[in-house]
Amino acid sequence: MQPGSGIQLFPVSASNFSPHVDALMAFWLGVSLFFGTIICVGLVWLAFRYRRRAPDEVGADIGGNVPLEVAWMVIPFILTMVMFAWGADLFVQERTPPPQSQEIYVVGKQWMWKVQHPEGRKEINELHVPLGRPIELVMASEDVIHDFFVPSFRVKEDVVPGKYTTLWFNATKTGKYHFFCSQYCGTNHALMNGWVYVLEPADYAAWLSGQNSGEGTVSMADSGQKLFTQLACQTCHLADGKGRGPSLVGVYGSAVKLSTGQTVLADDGYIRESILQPNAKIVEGYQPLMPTFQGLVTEDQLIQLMAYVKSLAPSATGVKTAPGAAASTSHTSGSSR
Amino acid sequence: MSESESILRGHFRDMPQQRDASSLGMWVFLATEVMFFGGLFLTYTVNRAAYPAIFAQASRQLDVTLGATNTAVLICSSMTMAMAVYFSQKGKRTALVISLLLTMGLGLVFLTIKGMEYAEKFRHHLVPGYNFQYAPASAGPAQLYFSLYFGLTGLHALHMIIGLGILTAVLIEALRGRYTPEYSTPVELSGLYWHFVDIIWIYLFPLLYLIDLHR
Amino acid sequence: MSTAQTLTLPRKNYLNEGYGLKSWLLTTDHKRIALLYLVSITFFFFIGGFFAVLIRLNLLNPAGTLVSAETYNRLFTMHGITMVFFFLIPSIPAVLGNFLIPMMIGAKDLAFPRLNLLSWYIFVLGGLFTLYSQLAGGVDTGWTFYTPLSTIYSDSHVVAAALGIFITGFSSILTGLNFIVTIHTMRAPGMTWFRLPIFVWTHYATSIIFILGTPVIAVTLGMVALERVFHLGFFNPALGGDPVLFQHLFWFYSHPAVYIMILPGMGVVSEIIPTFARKRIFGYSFVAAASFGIAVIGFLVWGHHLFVSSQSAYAAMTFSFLSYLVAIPSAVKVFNWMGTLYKGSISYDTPMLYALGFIGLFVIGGLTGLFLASLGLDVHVHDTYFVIAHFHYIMVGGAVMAYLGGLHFWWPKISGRLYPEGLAKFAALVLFIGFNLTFFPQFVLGYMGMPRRYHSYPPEFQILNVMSTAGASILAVGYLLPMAYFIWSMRYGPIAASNPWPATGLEWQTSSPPPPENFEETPVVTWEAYDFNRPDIKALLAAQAAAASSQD
Amino acid sequence: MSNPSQQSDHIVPPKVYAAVFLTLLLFTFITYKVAFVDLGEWNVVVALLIAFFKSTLVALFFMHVYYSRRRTSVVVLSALVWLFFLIFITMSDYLTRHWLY
Repeated sequence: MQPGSGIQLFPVSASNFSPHVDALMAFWLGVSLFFGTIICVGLVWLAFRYRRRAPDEVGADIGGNVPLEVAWMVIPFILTMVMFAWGADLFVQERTPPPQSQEIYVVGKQWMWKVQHPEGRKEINELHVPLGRPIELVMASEDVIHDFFVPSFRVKEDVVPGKYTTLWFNATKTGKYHFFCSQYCGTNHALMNGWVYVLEPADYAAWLSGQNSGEGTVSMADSGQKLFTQLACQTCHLADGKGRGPSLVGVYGSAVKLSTGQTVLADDGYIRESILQPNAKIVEGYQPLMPTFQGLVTEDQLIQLMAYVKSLAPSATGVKTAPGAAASTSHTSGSSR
Repeated sequence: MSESESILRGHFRDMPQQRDASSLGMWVFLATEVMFFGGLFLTYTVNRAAYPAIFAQASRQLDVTLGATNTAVLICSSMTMAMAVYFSQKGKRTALVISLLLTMGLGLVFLTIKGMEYAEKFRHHLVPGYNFQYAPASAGPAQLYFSLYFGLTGLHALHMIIGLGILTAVLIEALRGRYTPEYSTPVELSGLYWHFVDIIWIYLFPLLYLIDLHR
Repeated sequence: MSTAQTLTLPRKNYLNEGYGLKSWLLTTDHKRIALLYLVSITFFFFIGGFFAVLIRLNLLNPAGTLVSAETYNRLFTMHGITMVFFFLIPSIPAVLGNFLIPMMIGAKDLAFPRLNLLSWYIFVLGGLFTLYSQLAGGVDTGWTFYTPLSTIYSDSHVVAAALGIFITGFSSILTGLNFIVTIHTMRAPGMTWFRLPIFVWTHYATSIIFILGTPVIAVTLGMVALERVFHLGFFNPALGGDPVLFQHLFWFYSHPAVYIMILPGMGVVSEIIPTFARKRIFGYSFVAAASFGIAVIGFLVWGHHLFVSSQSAYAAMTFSFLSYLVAIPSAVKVFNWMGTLYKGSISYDTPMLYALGFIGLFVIGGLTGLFLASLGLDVHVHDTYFVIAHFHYIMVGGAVMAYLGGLHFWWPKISGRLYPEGLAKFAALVLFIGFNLTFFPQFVLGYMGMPRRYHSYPPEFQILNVMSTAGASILAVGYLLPMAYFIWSMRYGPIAASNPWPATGLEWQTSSPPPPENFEETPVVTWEAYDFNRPDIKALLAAQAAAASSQD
Repeated sequence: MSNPSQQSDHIVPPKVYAAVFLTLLLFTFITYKVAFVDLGEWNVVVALLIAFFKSTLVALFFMHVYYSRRRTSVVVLSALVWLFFLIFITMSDYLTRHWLY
């Protein structure tokens, strides 16, 4: 997106999705041009060919033609089904991050974007990502609905308060690309944008470890552990499971049995709801004793706590998510709502 | 016939056409009403599915006996309303007036009991937006339950009050002897409305009062 | 029409039966109520248009320096609210539908004339609330009122605006109720269902949406207002509510509302084309049934507004599939209009120009809608200018063109006068060019990635925005012209014959303007719709031809 | 069906009203009692089925749908179908959010 380059018809193509979206666009543009032209030229031709030649002339007495009606129902139907299937297939890909995706956390608030990398580096209205690796953005909002939109990647997803939404892409071209908030979010909506920097993996690694504020060196899981202690979570959630609350070791990505007999998957949304609406789902064998932390922890702190809970997964190495478990959750890791 | 001619409005051809139009109009209006409540029913369904346990717990704050009593009261009033229609069709003016009075009386009983329930909620700090207090860890969803409780029953009560107003107008005309076997459409239409309000309550009672009482 | 000098206005008609203000404000005549609506929605159209002009001027410059961001957000919100709820939704149904449906079916009035007047007063009351919210400082939530922005974070006049729409909703409901009952019970002898003009069918389908959709938006905006005033939690995640539920409820009405705008437009076009092609409409029963197909399927597609709102992927796929289905009845209509032209006897009077323009623009709007229904593609263009362009092609290119076409077509009936034909054709052309220049560049802008509702934007989008603003200024002229010559014609226009085009509908069987009770005596229908081989039509054609040649 | 004017004027014998009335009261009692029996997820289903049965009785007999022309039933059914659209389709979003591909 170089400014001032005149009228372009297609934006820069810089992710794994861009060629697919452009191909779909080109296909349907072709179909539309074909039919649009037939209809418009046909209209003009008919209007000219059958122009009135005498003031008292009347048109032919034709009521209709059923085979013709069937034809112009069936042919558009088939074409639209092609379009439907193609679009749905692409959509499923867009909503299914590969298991080995690298997670980056994004928090939207009026009117800025805050980004946290698991290794600890934070940035505002900028997003640095490595080239050629699937990146999954886990996004939360502190206030209203925002939307993270990178035109050059052809990806977009709303950032909805009260839940996590995700978006993934694999950047294919180094450079600097605009991202926008594309869900109207109040006064300075138009200013809530920034730049994605796609770096070579080596450059990205250097950037990650680069000299930032002192905070930058603490990983999110470590920050989360500190919070866990500060908020006195560990007094109930003992690691051996003998506390008043269930043990959190290995809980992330597992199936949790509830007091109602239902089983739910402990995904991002579940962890989030358990902190903010603790009585909504009670783990089997435990009492609804936990107080709510609604209003006591910020979105930033919540995702740090989450990173810590994730790091407690037995198979986890360091702060990385247990592969498969996290990524196989449905696109929206919301609660059951 | 002179009576029904004065009742026939100028743009209709005859009485059957006018009656047909009025009746269809009322039914179409009731279809609209179903969707009006529908938005609230959807909100209820979504939230109850999200917080089944908290909804059940919060519903314990309602008095099931009062709710059941009110259900019976409304069914009785529907019965008397049905009889009012019957008597108006038969041209029995006194019986019609008595049936209407009974219907309105039962409606007032319903609203009185509803008012008692509301007063209790005010005393127990269960009114969202006014004095809501609840166990903090369940407060949000419980407040949703009570918002829906007041929203649904309040909208229902509003319909009852409007219904009482309509019945008052019908009653006045009935006392004047305006309804005959040839012309009883207003009684029939207000009956349709009254029964519709009853139907709404038939759903509200189990949805709001009878959530998992066995727990 | 050249026989004008021999014509005089009917001695007694609905316009001269009374002159005082009271005779208008207390009227129960559907024709007069239609004119009350005409005046009120024209007022709102110019308010909404004024906002649009300011929006376009602000976007001339990437920095958006004409107005502040606060003002800009209020401008596009009020543009949307005014145009959608106070112009487009009532436009064709409340003006043309109100005026024509009783006449088309051979009735003296709608089934409930007083209810009809009441619905106009409700409309005005709702309009006053909205005007108040605008004058008091405006609303900045977008016309979509998305929560929790509207319920918690916006500090503008949300409650007044929501109440205005809530109230106006009842006006729509009463209009729809009146139409349905009227069409069922008030048809003249011999006017069977399949002799009804397509205009009546489309209004029946529209009324279904009025009846079954409008209450949902009313209760939804009621909840928004209550939540805002009493801090309830329906849509507030901090209290356990769900902001996405609002979107479901909102679009359950607001997507079908698009069909409220376009279906009556299709009805207008289905009257104009047979008239100026002098030929029965091609595939009558298919065109009629397609109206119902659009109304019903149109209720099942709302979730395509939620493709990137964290909706379930399964629901998204279902909604995408159903959105494609709604394309089929729309295509049926377009192809049948073309079939009607085939072997017709086509003249290019102004209404016909609007109808042909409608088809072209509707095809573009419809086809681009299919881009948006495609999930993978929608993810990229959702909430960009592509969407803006698409729905303006439907709502302005479609609904407004049809509305203007309909006004031109029935103006001789409504006013008893003719407008200047040459000027009218010129205005139609100006509108067509201005419209395309305004909105076509926005498709490109959208695919390039310019999000909607942006007060300022990166400089690479400027050229297309300037083109769009240039087009808008042409468009504005195009709207002022008909306004001017319609008003002029009411006093100075040549007097119209009762059936000037001529057309086959019952409304043309009575004088122009019609008498207060529409028909001297109740008509009896013995013919099918759009039958130009009727003896009376043939005779009229011959007489007109003779008059024209004698003048030469 | 032939003469709508007679249909809308149908006089229902009070015996029918009484029978419907008693059935309604009986089912109110049943739904109240059943609520105390643990049927798990089925409690709400039973409660709604009883409510549907009761409301159908009211509509058919108190509101004369049973004796009216078919058009009335069509209006009633379309209201129910649209309510179904609203609730069922929206819930199909909520209930499938956790499904995996």
